[in-house]
Amino acid sequence: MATFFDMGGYGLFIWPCFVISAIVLLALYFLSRQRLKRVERELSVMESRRGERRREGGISEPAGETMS
Amino acid sequence: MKRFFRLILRDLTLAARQGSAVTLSLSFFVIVVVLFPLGVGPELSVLARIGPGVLWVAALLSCLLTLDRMFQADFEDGSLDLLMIGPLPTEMIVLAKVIAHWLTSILPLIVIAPILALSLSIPGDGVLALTTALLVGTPTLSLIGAVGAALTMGMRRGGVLLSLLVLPLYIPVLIFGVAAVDAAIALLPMTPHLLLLGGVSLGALVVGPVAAAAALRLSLS
Amino acid sequence: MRFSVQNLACQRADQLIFEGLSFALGPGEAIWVQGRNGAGKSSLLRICAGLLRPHAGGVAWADEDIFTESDRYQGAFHYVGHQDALKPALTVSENIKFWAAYHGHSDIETALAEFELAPLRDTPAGILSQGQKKRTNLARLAASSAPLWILDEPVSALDKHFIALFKEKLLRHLAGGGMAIFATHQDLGIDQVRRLNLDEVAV
Amino acid sequence: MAIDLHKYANPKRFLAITAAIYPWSVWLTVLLLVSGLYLSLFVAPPDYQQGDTVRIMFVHVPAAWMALMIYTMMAVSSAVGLIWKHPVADLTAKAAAPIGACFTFLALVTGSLWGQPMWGTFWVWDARLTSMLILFFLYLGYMAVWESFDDPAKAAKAAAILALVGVVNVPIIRFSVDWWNTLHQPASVATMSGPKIHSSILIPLLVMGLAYTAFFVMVLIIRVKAEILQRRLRVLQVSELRER
Repeated sequence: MATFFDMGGYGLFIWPCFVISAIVLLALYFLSRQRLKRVERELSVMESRRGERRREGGISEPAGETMS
Repeated sequence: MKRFFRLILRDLTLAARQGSAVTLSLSFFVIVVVLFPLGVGPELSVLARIGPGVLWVAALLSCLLTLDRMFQADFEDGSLDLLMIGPLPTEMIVLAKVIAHWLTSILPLIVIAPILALSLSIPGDGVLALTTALLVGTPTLSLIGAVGAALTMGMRRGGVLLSLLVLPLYIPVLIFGVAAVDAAIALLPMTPHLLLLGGVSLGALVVGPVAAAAALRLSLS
Repeated sequence: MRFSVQNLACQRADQLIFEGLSFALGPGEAIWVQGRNGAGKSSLLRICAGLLRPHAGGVAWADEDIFTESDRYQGAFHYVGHQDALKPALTVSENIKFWAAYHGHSDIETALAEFELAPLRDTPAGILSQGQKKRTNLARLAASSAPLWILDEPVSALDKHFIALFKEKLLRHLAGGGMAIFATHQDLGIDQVRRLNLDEVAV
Repeated sequence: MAIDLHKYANPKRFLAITAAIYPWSVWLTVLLLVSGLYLSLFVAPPDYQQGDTVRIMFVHVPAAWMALMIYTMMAVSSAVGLIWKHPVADLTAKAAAPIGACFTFLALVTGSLWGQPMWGTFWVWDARLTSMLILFFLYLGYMAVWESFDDPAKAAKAAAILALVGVVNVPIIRFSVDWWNTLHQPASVATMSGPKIHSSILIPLLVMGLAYTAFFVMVLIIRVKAEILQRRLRVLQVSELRER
């Protein structure tokens, strides 16, 4: 196994390349997902609040977007 | 067409009366160039080697300095609205502004560039090449700069964003400009570099006004 | 000549300010646009002047859309905005001369005389008072022969004497078959003016 | 308060389509990445000159491809957004920019790490690396424009104009940097010309390229959906404000 990691003596440059690439791409993926989750959560809170006010206030609102 | 020249004339009289625009970019240009010998050391051989690059970078930066005022002044006092609804198409308004900016901010630099070039011990024919290269290349700085100025008009800290947007697009001018001067110093033919520089300027003559006009209409609405 | 607006909707930052606005202006008619701040008075006037694209609906001059047939409409209206469009470094006469020439009008002398600006002719615009600047801005109206006036707060910062002067000019313009659409908070006391309250039209 | 429905008519359709594509893109990305990495690290032979450092190419070259491809895609969708006023096109370009910037950054990092064993210095003013650095600034400028407008509709148009002006200049910049590189060509520095592409190296390269593309599609779907919902959230918040 050692020779594999050694990579003909260039392990010091090859592995960081793969590791950095993995870190950056995974970070991009998870940050994007996290942002999506946060927006969806805020949107559902906002839409539920609008829903209650619509039932109380009876405001006639056009058939708005009900986000699945 | 007479409106076009009247608009340029108005901007020139404004610049003449205020005077700050011209002296601002001139003094900045001189200061930046003078900094280099202080930073790099007085050896003439080194200065001659980096001279063309220093002068071109200094010209780029001082052009950037006065760029964001190109539309901002008219935007703030409402003149831009009246200009846009006038008979002159927006692209021509942008061109008039670019010419006025070039005449007030960049031509003075080209006039004193030879003196600074000599101070950096650039040989005689290098100085001549520098002046022609500046004349051919600097219109691009105003034309592409106009796009950045129109995009960042009306923004609070537009100046910083303007340099980030515009400097990457100035790189071809810098490269061909310095290459032309280096070729002249090395007694090689500099026409290919000047032709490329002219090509970039003509390209910018098309892209600049069209994109800047679109950006103006956008930020006015 | 008719100026008509059909089913106009205006949007600012994803928010509909007004919609379904329609009206028409014939020779000799004027409309006074009213509404609270933010109701879209200035936006409406900017749309009529072709500076702002409406979100929906259309604006027509002599039954041609002003955005597609803009060169025909270009000479037909005169827009006076909030700001006075004066260059501080230029004198009053230079400012008016530039704008008159730019918009293709010629008689600067009548413009100066109309709003009693002759004594201020050579003073730089930078040192004028707000009222004087507004009068210089309005003087461009007198120099122009455009049938349609689009005025945003034309009398703000003017004293009674000049408001009366402006009102008399407006009446003369309407009597001569001109049209006007203006937004102001002061009541100019002109009876035959139609009122358009944007609060009622608002969405 | 009539919310401006025109803007949300077609994103519903768009969201439906992307919701269908998304699971496929995830599977494809995982599959391609695993096989690509396996091929690059275990199967591909070391290069006779550069030895094992050639394996860096399997992460460097695909990243550089993606950097250029995404910028072009952003310019195309900006043009669509500007000409046909298609609201989702603007948001797609906005969503793609950070992904493109990440790939450009990766291309730069892996490129300089590759430079160390080859030429003994981390940063080499090689024509392609320098152009990649300039492209990185174009990405930063594009993203900065989006942040500096408070009205999203204006931000979209401004960014679109910048992307179009940028994409016209990318080939000119690339040419001028090559021109500059040939002028200042120090004899010793071999340009970043990769070894002759032998099939044993070409296959892992292509697989990694496809893996990166699948990854791009996957993350783009997530980000575009977030942008659309963010836009809708903003409208609800603003209209909430107005009613109070």
